[in-house]
Amino acid sequence: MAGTIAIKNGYVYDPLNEVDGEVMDIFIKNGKVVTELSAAEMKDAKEIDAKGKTVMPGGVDSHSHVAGAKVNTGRMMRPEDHYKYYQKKTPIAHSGCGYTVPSVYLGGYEYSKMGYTTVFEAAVPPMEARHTHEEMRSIPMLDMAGYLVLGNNWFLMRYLKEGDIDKAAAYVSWMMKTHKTYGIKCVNPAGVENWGWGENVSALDEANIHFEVTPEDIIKGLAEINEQLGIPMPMHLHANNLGHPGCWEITRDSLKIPKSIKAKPNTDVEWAETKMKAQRHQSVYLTHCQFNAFGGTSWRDFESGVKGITDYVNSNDHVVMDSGCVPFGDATVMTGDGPAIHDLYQLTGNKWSNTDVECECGSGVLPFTYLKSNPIHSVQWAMGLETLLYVKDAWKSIMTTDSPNGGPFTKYPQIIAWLMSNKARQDTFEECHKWASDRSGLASETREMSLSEIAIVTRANAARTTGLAHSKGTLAVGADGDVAVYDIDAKKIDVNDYESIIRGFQNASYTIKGGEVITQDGEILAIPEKNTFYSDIAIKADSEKEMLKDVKSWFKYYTIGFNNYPTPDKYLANPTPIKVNAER
Amino acid sequence: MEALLNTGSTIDEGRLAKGGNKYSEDYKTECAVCWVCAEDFAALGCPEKVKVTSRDGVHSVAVSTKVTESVKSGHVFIPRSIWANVVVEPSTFSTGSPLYKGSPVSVEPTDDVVMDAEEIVLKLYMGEE
Amino acid sequence: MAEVILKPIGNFDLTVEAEAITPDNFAGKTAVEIGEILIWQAPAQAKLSEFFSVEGNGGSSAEDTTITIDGDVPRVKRIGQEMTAGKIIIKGSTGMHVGNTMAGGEIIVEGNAESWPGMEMKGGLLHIKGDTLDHVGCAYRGSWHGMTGGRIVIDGNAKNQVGGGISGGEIIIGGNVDNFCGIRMNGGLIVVKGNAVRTTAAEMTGGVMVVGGRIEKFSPGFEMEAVECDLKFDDIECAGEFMKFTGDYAIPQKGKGTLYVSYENNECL
Amino acid sequence: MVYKNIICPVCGGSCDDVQVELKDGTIDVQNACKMGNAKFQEVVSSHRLLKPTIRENGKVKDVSWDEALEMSADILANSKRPLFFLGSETSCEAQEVGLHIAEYLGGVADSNATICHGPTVMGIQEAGCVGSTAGQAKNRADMIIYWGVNALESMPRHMSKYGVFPRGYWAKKGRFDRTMVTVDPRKTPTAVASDLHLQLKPNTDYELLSALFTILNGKEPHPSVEEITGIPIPVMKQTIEMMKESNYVGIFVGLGVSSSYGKHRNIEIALNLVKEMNNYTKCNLGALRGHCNVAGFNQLASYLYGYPFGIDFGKGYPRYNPGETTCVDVLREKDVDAAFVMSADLVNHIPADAAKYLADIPMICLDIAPCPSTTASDVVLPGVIDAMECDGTFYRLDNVPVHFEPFTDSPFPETKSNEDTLKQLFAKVKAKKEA
Repeated sequence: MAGTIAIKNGYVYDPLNEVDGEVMDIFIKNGKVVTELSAAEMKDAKEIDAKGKTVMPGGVDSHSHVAGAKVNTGRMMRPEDHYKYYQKKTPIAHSGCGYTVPSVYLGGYEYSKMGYTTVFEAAVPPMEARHTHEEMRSIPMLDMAGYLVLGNNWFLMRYLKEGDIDKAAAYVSWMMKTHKTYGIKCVNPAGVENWGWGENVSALDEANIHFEVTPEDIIKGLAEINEQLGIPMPMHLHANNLGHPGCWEITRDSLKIPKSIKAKPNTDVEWAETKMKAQRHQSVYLTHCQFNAFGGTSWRDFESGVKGITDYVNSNDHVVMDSGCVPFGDATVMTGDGPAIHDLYQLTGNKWSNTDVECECGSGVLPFTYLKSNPIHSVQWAMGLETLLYVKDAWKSIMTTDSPNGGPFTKYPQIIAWLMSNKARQDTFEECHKWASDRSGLASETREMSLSEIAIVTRANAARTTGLAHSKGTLAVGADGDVAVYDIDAKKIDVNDYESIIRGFQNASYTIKGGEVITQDGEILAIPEKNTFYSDIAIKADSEKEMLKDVKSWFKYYTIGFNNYPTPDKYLANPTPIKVNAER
Repeated sequence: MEALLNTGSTIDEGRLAKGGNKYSEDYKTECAVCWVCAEDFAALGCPEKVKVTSRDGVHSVAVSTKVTESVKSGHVFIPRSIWANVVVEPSTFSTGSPLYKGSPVSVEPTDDVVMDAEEIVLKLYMGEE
Repeated sequence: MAEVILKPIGNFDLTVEAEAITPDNFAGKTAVEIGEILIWQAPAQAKLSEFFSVEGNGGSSAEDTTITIDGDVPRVKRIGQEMTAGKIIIKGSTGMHVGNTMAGGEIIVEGNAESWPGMEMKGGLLHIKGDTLDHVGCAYRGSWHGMTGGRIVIDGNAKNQVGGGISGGEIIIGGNVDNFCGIRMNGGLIVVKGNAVRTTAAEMTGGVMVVGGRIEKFSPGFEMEAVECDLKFDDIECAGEFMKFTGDYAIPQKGKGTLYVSYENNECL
Repeated sequence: MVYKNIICPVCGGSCDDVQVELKDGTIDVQNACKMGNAKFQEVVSSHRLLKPTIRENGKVKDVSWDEALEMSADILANSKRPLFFLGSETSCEAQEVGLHIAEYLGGVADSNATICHGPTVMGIQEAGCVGSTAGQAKNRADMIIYWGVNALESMPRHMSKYGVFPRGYWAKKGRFDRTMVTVDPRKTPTAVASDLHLQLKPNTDYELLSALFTILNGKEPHPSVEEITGIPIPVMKQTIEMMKESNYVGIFVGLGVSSSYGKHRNIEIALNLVKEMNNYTKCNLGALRGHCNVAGFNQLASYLYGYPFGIDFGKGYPRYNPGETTCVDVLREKDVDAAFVMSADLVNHIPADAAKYLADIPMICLDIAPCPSTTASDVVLPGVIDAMECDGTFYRLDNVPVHFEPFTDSPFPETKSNEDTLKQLFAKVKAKKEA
């Protein structure tokens, strides 16, 4: 029977269901987790012996750059990233290449080999949404969704300036449907529009040129709209001043803005039977905290500013964040924050690509190598780990590298090892620049994450934060049958032998998607069907009509016609609307 | 005369090519033409037709002449087409792209017939007589 | 030293990729075993013995192994790729990528070589007695880091992009070069004894380049510093008077490279 | 019946405001340029290729679709190293299937980019590209530079839709709010329409850009550059000053930069200059892409396989090295033994040595009208016209994808689109290989 499987006797880590390493059997029928399989069903089912192995829900990456215009710019401009790192075709799998910016097939396979089954593309420029979807459609093995970049959108800025939050909300709901995207992404609010003139903004109360809205206006506006509409996830924030020494303060202050806004996700979905409440309660999701947590005032007195942010996160409950870890080595820096990448160009003189997107947003791409011998990079490495280790409640944090900004997602096993093993961290301190210990607090941090906490920061919380925990990030009855089985003996694990942790998480013994084994020990066994999620927000027809009148009249500033602007369904692999009931 | 050959679109070349009329007389009239400046035209003896030959001397093509103010002495222009490409330098300098702009050629008066596009394929490329 | 003699006998209608022909790979193997090694022709792999007769066994190590290719192999690519020791003698012309990323040992090509000889070479000696085409000792596409060590000697001419991104080692061209010799050079030494067409040392940020002949079109971003006589770089001597330029100033990093140009042949500069 | 908002499948401008009216045997087209109008007429033209043909003993004869596809599959399955030239006058969807076949057979896949803006992409690989979507220049630019491109004749609506004339959000008065400069060795209509024409000597773009960069860096370029380029240094200085004093400089490059002596290095230094110019003012660069979906192949091939063109699947994984794995070079070096050419008149566009070899080897051509490539082919498969007879995707000049919808159907019951034709071909190739 397709999608029916029994995974027996593994140590199961399912934090949303409060299962912490107990030896259990997991049963999946027709792609969904069930309590048991009948004897007849068992006869047809595939059976996996997970004895002595670790079983977790399939990994969920809530912030990764894997598809779309700027990712492809990275691919196109970096043949030197690809020629030594490739995979040959097999009878079922396509070939591919690329280390920090893998081609789509290779990217899907590599995530899958690590036990990941769901990935969110972190930035979809509306006008380029067709492109992003085209790529996501081609990425095998993964369920996917994308965040729509809205923090510098002309229409929104004009509505916010006018104080018309209802029309702004109507616009957002229309845009989500029009471009089949999932959540609101806010990148360097107000600053990227200024970059259209080669400028930026540097303070929360600094209005940008012409549109005269401030970062604060935009953060507040988008967070309100997010909850007014009932979008599954919190507003996804890439704060201002990213990558500038001292930026941690503006980041913390940005987090204060939506403090009083109550989370009101309002989706029409069937929830898996988790013991914990699987719905999010935060009103802001700060992304790649490390890059927004620089301390000091210049590169000379640069230091970690992570603690200033994590202290705030520890004492407030409306914030969740991902880390943006830096595992050293080659990376490709890419973001919707065009001016931030220009700053990096000025620092490095590297190849640099930039694409400003008319009326909407922008982006920048730059190859980058993090060196252990470099003082700044070494501190950034420490900071990435601080962002996870300093947050007391793992349910407030998610592990990412902001792939490929801090490094490619293929380095996740290495990061897990650093989180689980103080020895791994101390050994790295030995190898890297002493600023890592002098300018951060990591050297004296002794916390070692448990496998359960790893399961939270690599799947359970990513799923809950994104509002997808009704089916992802858990093995509760009713959840999707996405499972990772790692060759890690939870009872015998010695965190000082961190190489074995890396090996264990690098190639899952089995990656199971919808109840089907798709990879085994790093080999691709099957290419499953995949879904693409988007928020289908129902609002009052009248509000939409009024808003569209404005949009149509302002559309002359685009170079594409209104009728050719939307993203048709055909660009999505199994388009899967998540119904959102803004009207209720 | 030694010259640098520039090739490129003209609006009618584009109109005829995109309209699928590469085997029309109009296309030949538009594209089988070598543009030269008045000074070079005079130096060549005001020929109606010229034979343009590739740097290696292997390939040549007869085309009509047109006097123009748009190019300077020593430079000639042929609209992007099969006539031009017969004599474009095939080396790509390890870039994949031949020298469509600034290809060294020689230009001399000729009485040869100007072939149409199909004849070039059949006679020059497929070796039919 | 053991010598393995390969004589081309196969059908080379499509080019062959023979990165397997290295002393490292042949060492410790008998002639028969060497004949079993697979090489590529288009998407198919075939035994070396289908393309070459093999005579002689490999030595005990790469150092002890000399490979002689007895004939012209202009359609065989990648000979000596990644070799670390030993010697390859090609008694004719060879295809692209000879000595690609080689780290040690010696390759002698008695005829010509096609493009990309010694791409991103790390060490050893690559000596081409005839001419070659583009990208001698150059970085791969998109990379700014070319040859880092070793020496490439071309007795004849080279074409474009010689030593692109070179940061160490030496390239000595006995004849002439065309475009972009020393493009993005950031270290190491390039000596061109003959003439250069244009864009010489363009985007240079470090290292030293010497042009003994005439430069047809000089790179605009260089400033003259001094005139020096009889240059010497270890065992490499360049006799005569040279104008010393620094540059290239047409690059964000600002040039800290040195370009010596023969005074006698470039008086107009 | 009148159809609006039709996307034009001719140049990289991807104008999406074309209006067509299809009557009995005629088509009336509004808003398209001369080239666009000509292409729309293909839907009703008398010379349209409507039957598959094969060449047998030098004679061309009509065959059924099935026979033509069988013979095509035979050629490809028996080839040791086929070349797939996946032309830009069709959809990404069709190109994608072509890439999959090339991967499956271990062939070489290339597209028009290689003989068009391939060097531009290679320049981007050396420098990165600071650019924007087309609307940025429309709304903001007060200085426009056309470098090595005759926009008026190669992309006739560029100046009116994107570059010079449109009234933008800030550039409210269109042409009057902008300074227009053209750099071209020819005095083209575009140059004539400009405020300043730098008529440099052919093959000296690199030297001119290098001198401009040197000036931007506060240094004096070597005086020989005046003789080399034919442009006086004071004019170069004036140009740099004009750029620095502008609020937004939009530079558009064409084949004059990327196809002249210097190739990708010309583009590289242009891009380097643009990057550095952004320390003074806003400055972006974009390429004018000649064919409707030439940018699409670059995007598609990059995301599917990591490289923008010239992909060699010989070793079972993608490899890329222009000059080695690119169409003109593998033909010139006789390093392929069969060819599949789709939606591009390759024989017309490549130098004689390469064209001759292409005519020598077994060749399949998919196209809509008779042209040198169909003449030289062993099998001709009639093409379906994208954006008129089927839906699909083009990427326009600024890499923004557009989805096009047809206003009529494929004239062939045997196929709905070129994508469909290629899928049928792939199935036959697989059946032969796996038999």
